[in-house]
Amino acid sequence: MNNFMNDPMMLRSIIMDHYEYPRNHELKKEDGYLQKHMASESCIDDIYVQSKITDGIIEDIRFDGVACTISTSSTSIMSELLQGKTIDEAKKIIANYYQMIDGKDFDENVLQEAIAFHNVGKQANRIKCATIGWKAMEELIEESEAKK
Amino acid sequence: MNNFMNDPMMLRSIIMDHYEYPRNHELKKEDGYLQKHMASESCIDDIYVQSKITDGIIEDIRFDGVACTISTSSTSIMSELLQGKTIDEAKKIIANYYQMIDGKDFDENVLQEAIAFHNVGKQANRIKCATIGWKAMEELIEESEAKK
Amino acid sequence: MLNVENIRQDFPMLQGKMMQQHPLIYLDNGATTLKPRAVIDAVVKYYEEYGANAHRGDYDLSYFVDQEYQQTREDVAAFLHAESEEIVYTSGATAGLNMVAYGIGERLLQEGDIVLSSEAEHASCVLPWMRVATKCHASLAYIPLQEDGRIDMDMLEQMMNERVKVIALAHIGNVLGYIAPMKEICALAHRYGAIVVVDAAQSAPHMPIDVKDMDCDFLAFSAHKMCGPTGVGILYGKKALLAQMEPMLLGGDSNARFDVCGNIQLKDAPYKFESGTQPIEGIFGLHAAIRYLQAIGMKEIHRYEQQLHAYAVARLKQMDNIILYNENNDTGIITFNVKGVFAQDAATFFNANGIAVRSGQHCAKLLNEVLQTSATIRASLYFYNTKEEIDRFLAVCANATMETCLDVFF
Amino acid sequence: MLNVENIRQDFPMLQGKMMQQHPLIYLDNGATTLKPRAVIDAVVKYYEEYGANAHRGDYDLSYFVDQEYQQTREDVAAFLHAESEEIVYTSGATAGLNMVAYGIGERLLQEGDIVLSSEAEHASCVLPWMRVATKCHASLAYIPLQEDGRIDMDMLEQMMNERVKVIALAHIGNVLGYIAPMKEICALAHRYGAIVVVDAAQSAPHMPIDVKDMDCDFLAFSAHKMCGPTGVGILYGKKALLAQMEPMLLGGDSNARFDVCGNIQLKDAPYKFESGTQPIEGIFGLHAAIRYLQAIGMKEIHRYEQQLHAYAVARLKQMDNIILYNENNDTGIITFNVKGVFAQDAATFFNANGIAVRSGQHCAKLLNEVLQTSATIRASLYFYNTKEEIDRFLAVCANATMETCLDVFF
Ligand SMILES: Cc1ncc(COP(=O)(O)O)c(C=O)c1O
Ligand SMILES: Cc1ncc(COP(=O)(O)O)c(C=O)c1O
Repeated sequence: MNNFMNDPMMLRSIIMDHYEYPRNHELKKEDGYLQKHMASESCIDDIYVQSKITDGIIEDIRFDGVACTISTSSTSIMSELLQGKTIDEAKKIIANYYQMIDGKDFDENVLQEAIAFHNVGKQANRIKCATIGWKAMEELIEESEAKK
Repeated sequence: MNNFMNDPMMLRSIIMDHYEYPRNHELKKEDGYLQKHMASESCIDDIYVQSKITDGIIEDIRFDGVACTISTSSTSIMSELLQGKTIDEAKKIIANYYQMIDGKDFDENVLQEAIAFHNVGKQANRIKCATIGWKAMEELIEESEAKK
Repeated sequence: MLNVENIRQDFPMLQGKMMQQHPLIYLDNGATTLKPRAVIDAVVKYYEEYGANAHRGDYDLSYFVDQEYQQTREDVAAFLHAESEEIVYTSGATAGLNMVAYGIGERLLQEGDIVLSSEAEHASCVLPWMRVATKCHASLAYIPLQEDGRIDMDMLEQMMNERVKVIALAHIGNVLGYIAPMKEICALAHRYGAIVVVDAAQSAPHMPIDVKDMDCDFLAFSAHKMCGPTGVGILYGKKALLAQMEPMLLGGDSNARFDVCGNIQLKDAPYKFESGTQPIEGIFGLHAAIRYLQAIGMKEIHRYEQQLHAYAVARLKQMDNIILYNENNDTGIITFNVKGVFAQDAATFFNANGIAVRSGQHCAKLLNEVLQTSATIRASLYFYNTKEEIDRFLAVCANATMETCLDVFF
Repeated sequence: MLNVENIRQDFPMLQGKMMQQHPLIYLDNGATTLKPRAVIDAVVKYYEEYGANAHRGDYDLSYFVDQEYQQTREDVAAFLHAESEEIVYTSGATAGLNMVAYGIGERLLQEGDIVLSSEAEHASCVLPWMRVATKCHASLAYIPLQEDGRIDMDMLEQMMNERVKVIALAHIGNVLGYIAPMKEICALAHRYGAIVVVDAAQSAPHMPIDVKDMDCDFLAFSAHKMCGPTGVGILYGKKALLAQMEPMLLGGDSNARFDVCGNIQLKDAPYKFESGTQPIEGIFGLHAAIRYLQAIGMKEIHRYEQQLHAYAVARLKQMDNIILYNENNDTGIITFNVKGVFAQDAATFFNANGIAVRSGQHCAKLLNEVLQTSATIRASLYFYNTKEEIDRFLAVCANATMETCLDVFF
């Protein structure tokens, strides 16, 4: 396990940075974006995630909405991490992220900043926040595949 | 306690007699009868009780409906017992009947055949059957008093 | 094979409980069932170890409740061979059946349309449709019963046409205990575009249910008739129908958001039907009940009850003082009268002998027009009843007369 | 005076239960409450000693259940200063409030009529009226709130006119915890011929209620917020109104009889509203809960909670990192935020310290337009909370920052 995974200060600053300056935090009105609204299961988090996927490549990911620190930052990190990846690469990263969240073995290298959430399971009720954006993206990928 | 109260054969034959040959078992259509329908609380017993009360005298009591042995016979006995009585006499008899049913002291003499039910409380769930006609009559008396 | 002696150890009510100075013989399982230790423990566990409300919990206890809540839904789905989004928690069979009539009745029924039911139905199955049919100027028609009280399938076929939009029937009737051929009924209904609403209050506790195979559209039952708590039940509905259905209750938790303009955005099914705090310990208890029944095996339960029933019926038929109404039924429901004795009086005689049976019209009030009697006695079996209990019951039956029935009052 | 140490002995959840390696401090009483031994025992007693269904029982067990059933109704009536025929068993506050909107809304509302509510209401109080108002082409209007979030009584007076047919309001709001001046509101409403439907989910558990003195027309609450089981609640309604009201559920036990022509003869209130098997052990538990609360005294409970609340608020006001939304309220509800920290994140920090609080919009989603925040944290007290628990809660508040709130994730 890499050092910085055990450095709370470091992990905290990653999360705060993404919470205060969320990346890709503006929805697009252009054509070609699939969109997912994630709100129904939780009383607070209410986010929209968009993605433009062309020829198996994730060209763009966007999100917006009212959300807690954990869901905002985890979605922001996801949006950076998966951007430009192929669908297959993205699926692998998503699978690794879920493995990590579930406390199972995972490949740190593909997750990069997302390892900030490796201990989110300590607060089990927040797992849904750490995965809401990822779930949305997973569904968007499925949708894009179904379209073909 | 009078002997025949402890003679099951005797008591049983009173009840069977009133069940098989219920007295006053026909409703009247004439004017002057108050009527009460007792059905709402029980799934089975569904009886109508009528009474003609003039100048404080219970001139007639009638009943009809679908009912079990206990409610039929107790209502039949009541209809005989209270017929011709003044309201005050009737109230005293009714009060005595309830005392008996509740296992309290009562005056056997005023109850006559109605003492057949003195042990109905052994089958507590049947108390309502043994009192349904009496309750109806009590309400009819109240109604007649309210009218004045 | 079912080991009844072991099973009985699980039920506190079967540990020497007396009624009227006799060992209790509980034969009112159609009304409600006794609870095994595992169910009681699950309820108590909620009180003593969780305590919190479900949904949106921001702390561990509440999260655990949420997890159990969801796991139960999945296990109920598996029990019925359904998907978990098709499983709605209700307060019981009556609520579930009303929810369907309320939520989809007005959308399905137009003037002149028809709802089919039967005269053997429980009030909770037929009355909600009676109301919504009247409201929509549709009509409620009754599928005739055969002489023995079963649904007449030929008549049903003749009654089917495009105006029939709904068939609402019990899978097992609570008075006579016949199993309706639901798979056939569903296939027939679907050919005409009608939906089938199954009242499974008496079947889910007693036999395996496979909603996919049956292909019913809705199916409702109560936990308390299957060893679970009162105040909780399940409504199964096909996904596409649940999506169209309007919730009967609105309130906390069922809506994603609403605004001052009156726009209400409901959550997806099943959540949109679960407004307000749910019966949490009830759901814990239901979960334990389903696990308990599955460990025994629904097929085994069904088979055992049929055996016990056949044993009882063979002997009852030989008794001159007993009128038996449903000797050929397929389940553990025995409906009878003592000749010349009003049903309620006979029931009291059983009570005086420690036996719990029910008299009355069993809420299927219409049925009496078929049975030609204003009331019957029902003894309804469950897997924890024994042959010895049946023997005792039979002895009391044999002994029942007007005289013995009255003697209990002196 | 209330002996909290003794009281705590009655609650299994308060016997050393830990959360996240800290002793549990349960401050989510607005969501649901912990259960005392007496309530748990009452539920278990039903399972172990009665077991039967209520109503029409033809045997002793069922009769005992009936008796307890009726006695509970009488004791609930006494608790509210009502008559027992005015007490309807429900599955909870949400069901009770929906039953009223369903059962009497369509009879009361005509095109152009008005229902008044407020933006501080729980979804269960306002959504049922939103729906029925739309259906009847009536409108739902919101009584403005004062700056602190209380109902503006002057505005209410101005809004009253003959078109106002219903006022639906919480007696105590679940977000800000103000007590609405219900007696005044009822008097005002009645002057214009409107009825008042009181959501007492947060008041019945915490203060004495006298429906006769208040003169409300309907009042609903849940048992689980007052130490009782989930899945059961009470609807009080004035006799004359219950008589007019149509039941939301139809089914077994609520009807006296019905026939093939579609005529349904319902029983009188309260029975006509109690279709199907009721939450029996829930009713047993509710009975025990009401006895338990009455033994302590509702006045004492209310006074004690106010003291605890005043103690907490005085200290919270001095904390720079805390935004307090309702410092002047009258009950044990403390609504706040940690500056710069999203409510849900702060709630997790409390969880990590063993403290159960709730974040969110508390289902009063409209209110956020008044509070100007999308979410808040709510700590809600009950009589079993102690000053020491409040001290610990205050220490955690003082320590809450963005950094500490995030550190619980590593
Ligand atoms: C003010 C208020 N009304 C209604 C309710 C709904 O109560 P229940 O969820 O028990 O139906 C609640 C509880 O969440 C509440 O706080
Ligand atoms: C066939 C049938 N349907 C519906 C019901 C109603 O169930 P519950 O009373 O649990 O709502 C019953 C139980 O009495 C039943 O036997």
